[in-house]
Amino acid sequence: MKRYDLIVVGAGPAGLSAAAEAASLGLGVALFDENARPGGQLFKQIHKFFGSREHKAKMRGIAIGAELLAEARGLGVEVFLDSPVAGLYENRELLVRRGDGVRHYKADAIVVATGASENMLAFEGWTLPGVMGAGAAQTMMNLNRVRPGNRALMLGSGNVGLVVGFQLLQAGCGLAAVVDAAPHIGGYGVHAAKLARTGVPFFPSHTVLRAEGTDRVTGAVIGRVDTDWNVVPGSEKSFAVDTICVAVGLSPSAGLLKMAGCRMRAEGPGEVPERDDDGETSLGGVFVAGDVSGIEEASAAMIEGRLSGLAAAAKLGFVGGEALENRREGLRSALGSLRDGMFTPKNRGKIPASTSEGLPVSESLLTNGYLGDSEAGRYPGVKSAPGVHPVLECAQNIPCNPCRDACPKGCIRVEGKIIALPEFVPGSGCSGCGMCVASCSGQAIFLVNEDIGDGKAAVTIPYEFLPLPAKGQTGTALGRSGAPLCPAEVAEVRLIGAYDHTALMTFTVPREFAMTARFWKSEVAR
Amino acid sequence: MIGEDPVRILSHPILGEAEPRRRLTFTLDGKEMSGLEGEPIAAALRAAGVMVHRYTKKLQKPRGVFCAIGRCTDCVMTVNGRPNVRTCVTPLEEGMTVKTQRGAGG
Amino acid sequence: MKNDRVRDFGEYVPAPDDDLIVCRCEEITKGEIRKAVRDGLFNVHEVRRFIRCGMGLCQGKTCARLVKAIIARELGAPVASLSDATGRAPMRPMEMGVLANETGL
Amino acid sequence: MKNTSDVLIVGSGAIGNAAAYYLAKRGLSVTVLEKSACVGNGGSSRNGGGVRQSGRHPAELPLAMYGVKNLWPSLSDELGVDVEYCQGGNLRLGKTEAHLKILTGLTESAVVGGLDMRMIGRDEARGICPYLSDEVIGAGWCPTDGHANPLLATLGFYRAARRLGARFVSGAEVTGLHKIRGRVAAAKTADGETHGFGRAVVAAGYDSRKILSSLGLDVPISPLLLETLVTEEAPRMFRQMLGTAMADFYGHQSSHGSFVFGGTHGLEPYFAYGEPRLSSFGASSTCRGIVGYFPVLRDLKIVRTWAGWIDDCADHIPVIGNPEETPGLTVACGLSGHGFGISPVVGLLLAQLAAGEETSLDVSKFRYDRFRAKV
Repeated sequence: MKRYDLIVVGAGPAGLSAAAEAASLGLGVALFDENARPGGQLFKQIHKFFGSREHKAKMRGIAIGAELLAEARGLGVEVFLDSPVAGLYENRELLVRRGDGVRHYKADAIVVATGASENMLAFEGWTLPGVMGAGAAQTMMNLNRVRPGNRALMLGSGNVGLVVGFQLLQAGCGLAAVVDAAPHIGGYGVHAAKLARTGVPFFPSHTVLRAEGTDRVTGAVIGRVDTDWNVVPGSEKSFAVDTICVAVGLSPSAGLLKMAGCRMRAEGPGEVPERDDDGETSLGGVFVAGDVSGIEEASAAMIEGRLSGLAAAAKLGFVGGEALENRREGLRSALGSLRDGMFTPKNRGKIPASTSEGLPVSESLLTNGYLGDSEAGRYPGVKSAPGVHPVLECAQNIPCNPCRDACPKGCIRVEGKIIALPEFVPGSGCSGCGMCVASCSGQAIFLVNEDIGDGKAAVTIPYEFLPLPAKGQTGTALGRSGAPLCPAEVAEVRLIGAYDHTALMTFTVPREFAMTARFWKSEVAR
Repeated sequence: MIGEDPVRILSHPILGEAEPRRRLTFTLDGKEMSGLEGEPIAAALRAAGVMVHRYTKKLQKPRGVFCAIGRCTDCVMTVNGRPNVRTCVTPLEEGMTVKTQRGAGG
Repeated sequence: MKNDRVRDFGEYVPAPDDDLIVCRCEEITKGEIRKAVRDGLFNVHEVRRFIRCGMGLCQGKTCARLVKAIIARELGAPVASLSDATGRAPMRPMEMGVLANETGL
Repeated sequence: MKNTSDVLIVGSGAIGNAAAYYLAKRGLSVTVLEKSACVGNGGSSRNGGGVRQSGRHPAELPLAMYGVKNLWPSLSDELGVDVEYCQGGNLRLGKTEAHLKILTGLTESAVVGGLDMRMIGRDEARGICPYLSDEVIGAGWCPTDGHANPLLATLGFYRAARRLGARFVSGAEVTGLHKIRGRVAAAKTADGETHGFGRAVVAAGYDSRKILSSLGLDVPISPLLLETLVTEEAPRMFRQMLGTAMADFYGHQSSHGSFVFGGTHGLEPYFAYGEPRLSSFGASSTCRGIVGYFPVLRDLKIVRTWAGWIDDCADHIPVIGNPEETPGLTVACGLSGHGFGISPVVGLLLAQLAAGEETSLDVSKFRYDRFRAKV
C-alpha cells in the first residue's frame, strides 16, 4: 500500500491547484489523472479568462494549465498520468490503473476534482455521426487539431456553446446558427457579440427538431418553441450542416464520491455532493473542488482547489493559526468576487432587468447576441471623444477588470467591485497602444478615431482569425449584428507578444460608421 | 505531409503552426490508411474523412465520435482483434488493425 | 421517502417521439422507459434493472439525466425527487486481466 | 388508503415479491412494505443469477428440484416477462485431486437426493465448455441446472403481483410486529404508521432478525458481504452456470452477452452491516479466479461491480414456516446466499403457508427453532 498525505484525483484546474497548495504547505501529494496529458479542460480552453489578476485573468486556459502544472511539479507533487482511478473505497483507499495492472493507494486526505461531463439532449437523429458534445468538438479541434466538420450548428447559448462556437470559427469551421430553447442567451453577452458580429445568427426560443442524414449528419431542422415548450407549427428552419454540437450544460462527474457513499443533494435536474465551505464532504477527509462540486467557471475551480488543498493541510496539522486564517480569507474573498455579478450561480436562469449601475440591460444582447446600435451609448464605456480612444462595449456585470490594469494612461475606470462596468474617462490621453483591446477576454473593446480626415474614421478591432489581412486590403465592414455596412480598407495589423495572439486590426470607414462598424470581412459586399 | 488531410488544422490563430509528427500506417477494414504519431485513433480516422466507427446491435445504426473523452463509449471499434476499444482515447500505433464494429464485435 | 405504488396512470397515450433512442448504448427508447414507469418501475434504479437503459458499456454516463427526466415526467413528479443512479467501480471499463493484476496491497 | 390487508409482506425481494404474486393470484389482498426506496434492492438484485440444484444441502435440494421441474421453465410465460432462464447445466470445476475430492462428495450427496449429477473428466468438461483452462482436470456436472436474470425475475414478480392488485409501499421500514389478543396482527413502520393484517410474512433478509425479535423470536442469521461484477457484452460463448470446487467464483454469460460473476475472498464476515460497500480487493480476487479458469476472458472488460448482503444462517439453510408460538406469522429468512434459485418455490410455499393450504413440499426441516447449542 503506497500512502500519501494527500491524493488528488483529476489534474484539471481544481486538482492542480489543490495539489500545489497542499504541497506548498509540506504535504506529500500524489495526483492521478486518466489522461495522457494533465490540465483537464484547460488545454482545450484557448480563450482568455475573465476575472482579475489574482484569477489569472486575460491569460488563456492553455497557458494557465502549463503554469499550474509547472507549479505543482516544482513543489514536488507526484503526477501520475494515464492512471484512471477505478474506485474510492473505505478508509480513503483508491484503486488505480497503472499500465497493465492496478495499484492500491491510501491517503490521509483526498481531493476529488474529477470535473464534469456534458449534458445531452435527445432529438431525432442525435445518434448520427456528426452530432457531438461541444466539448467533443473542442477536443477534436484544439487538442487533436482536426476540424470536427465544415459547418456546424450549436445547440445551447451558455458560455460553453458561445466559446466553442467561436473556437469552431477559429478552426475554420463555419457556424450556421446558435440555437437555445430558452428565450434568452444564457452566456456572457460579450461572448455572444463576438459571434454575432461575424454574422452568426442566434435563435433563442428554438430547439433542434431533427438531425438529417443516413450515415452522417447532412442537415439540421430547428423550430420555435412556445412558453410551454411546444413547437410552433410552421416555424421550422433547415440548415445545411455536417456537425451539430450540443452544449446544454454540464453535470458533476461524481461517480467516485457516490460509490463511496458521499451524501448528495439535488441541484437543478441533477445532484451535487454535500460539502462545507472548504469542500469537505460527508466522507470525512474527502474533499471536492471544481466542477464536481457544482458547475462554475475554471477560474472558480482553481480557487476551490486551493481552498480544499489548504483545508486538507489544516486538517492534517500542516498549517494553522493566523497563516491559515489569512490564506483562507484571501481565497474566499477572491472566490466571492468571481461569484458576484449578473451571472452569479445564485442567478442561474434569471435575467436581471438592470445592471448594478441601474442601467437597463440590453434586450438585443440577450436575444440577438449583440448590442443594438441605439443601446450601446447607454453604457459608460461607450462615449464619443476626439482623437483615438477606447470604446468599451461592456454591458453586463461580469467579474472582470484586466482592461483597467492594461491601460497605462488611466483611460479606463472600474470602480469598486470588479463586476462594475468599465468606464471610459475622456481626456486622459489614450495613446492607441491597444493593450486594453488585447486584454479584454470578451473582445468587447475597440479603438476608434472618429475623424482621421477625408471624412473617414479608423476602427481597431481584436482579430483572432487566420489569415491575417494585409495592409491596404479592401473588404467590408460589418456592424454589431454582422450585417455589411460599407467598404473598409485595412490600415494596419498589429500583433506583438504582449497581445498574446490577439491581433489588432485597424480599418478605415466613412465617418458615419465609426461607432457601428465592429468587424471586417475580406469579401466585398455586393 | 500533414497537409495531405484537408480537415487537419495546420495553422491556428492561437495554437500556431502544427508540429511535424511522424506518419503511422494502420488498416481500417483491411484498407491501408495513415495517421500521426501521438494522436488517438479517432483523430486519425476523422482526418481521413471516416465518420462511422460502428453499427449498433439492435438497429444497425451508425455511430461515431460523440464525447471524445472516453466516457460515452460511442466511438468504440474493434482494434487489433479486441472489440469495444474507445478510439477517442486510444493512441494510434504503427500497424494497428482497426475494424468497423458491428454490434458487440467478435 | 415513502412511496405507495398504487397508481392509476390511465390509458397509455403514445407520444410522437416514443421511438426516440434515449440510452445510446443499449438502444432503449423513450417509449420503453415510459411503459416501464407505468409498469411500476418508479425510479432510475428500477428502470435500469428492468429494461437495461444505462446498463451498457458507458454505464449511463450519457443518458442518466435524460432517463431521469422522462421518469419524472411520466410520474408527474419533480426531477429533484428522484435520485441519480449509484456510482459503481470501475469508473472506466477495465479488463479482467488488468483488475486481476494487483500490486501495492 | 386503509392500511389493512389479508396478508402483509415485509420485504420486496425476490421471495417477498414471489409470495405476493402467488397470494394475489389466490385472490387475497396483499400489501408489501419495503424499507428501501427501491423494490428488490437487496441480495435479490445483486446475486450471480444461479438456478442450481447441485451443491445444495440435502434439506434444500427438494426445493431446488421442485423449482427447476415445475416453476422455472414456465416462469417467463407466467410473469409475462423474459426472465432469461437458461437451463444450460452447471459445471463445478476442479484443478487438483483435492478439488476432485470435494466435487465427488458434492456429487454423491446430490445423487442420494435423486439429482442427475455426475463427475466428468477433463475431456468431457472441455467438450461442454471449450474455453476451460488446460489446468482443469475434472468437474461435477449437473445438466439440469442453469441460470436466470435476478433483476428481471425479482421485478417480474413485483410487476405481476402489482397487476393482480398487490399494494407495494417502498420507503416503509417496519420497526416491529405486534400481537393483538395473542395473534400477530399489526406492523409499525418507522414513520409511525400502523398496518393491520390477517397474516404477516417476513421475508426481509438480514433485517428479518430485528423484525422477528420484536415478537421475541431470535433466528441466528448474520450478514455476509457478497461482491459481484459484470462485464461488457461479448458474443455468445457458453450457456452453463459455472463454479469451482473452492467457490473462488461463480457466474454465467447472460442472454444479453455480458458475463456476471460473483466471488468470495474469505474476508466477507468482517464487513459491518449497513449500506453494502465493495472491498477494494474483491473484484481483483474474483478476476484472478476467473482468468485462472478461463484465460480467454482476460481481455474482457468489467463495466460494473457491486456489493450486497447475504443473510447467512447458522447452518446455512433457510428458516421457513409458521412459528407456532406466534400465530399469524409466516417467516422466510436466512436464505444464506443461495436464495435466488429457489425464490419462486419459496414464494409459493410462503403463499401456501400464509393461505393455510397444505404445502407442496415438506418444510419441517426449516423450522425456526431447530438450532441447538453445540455442547
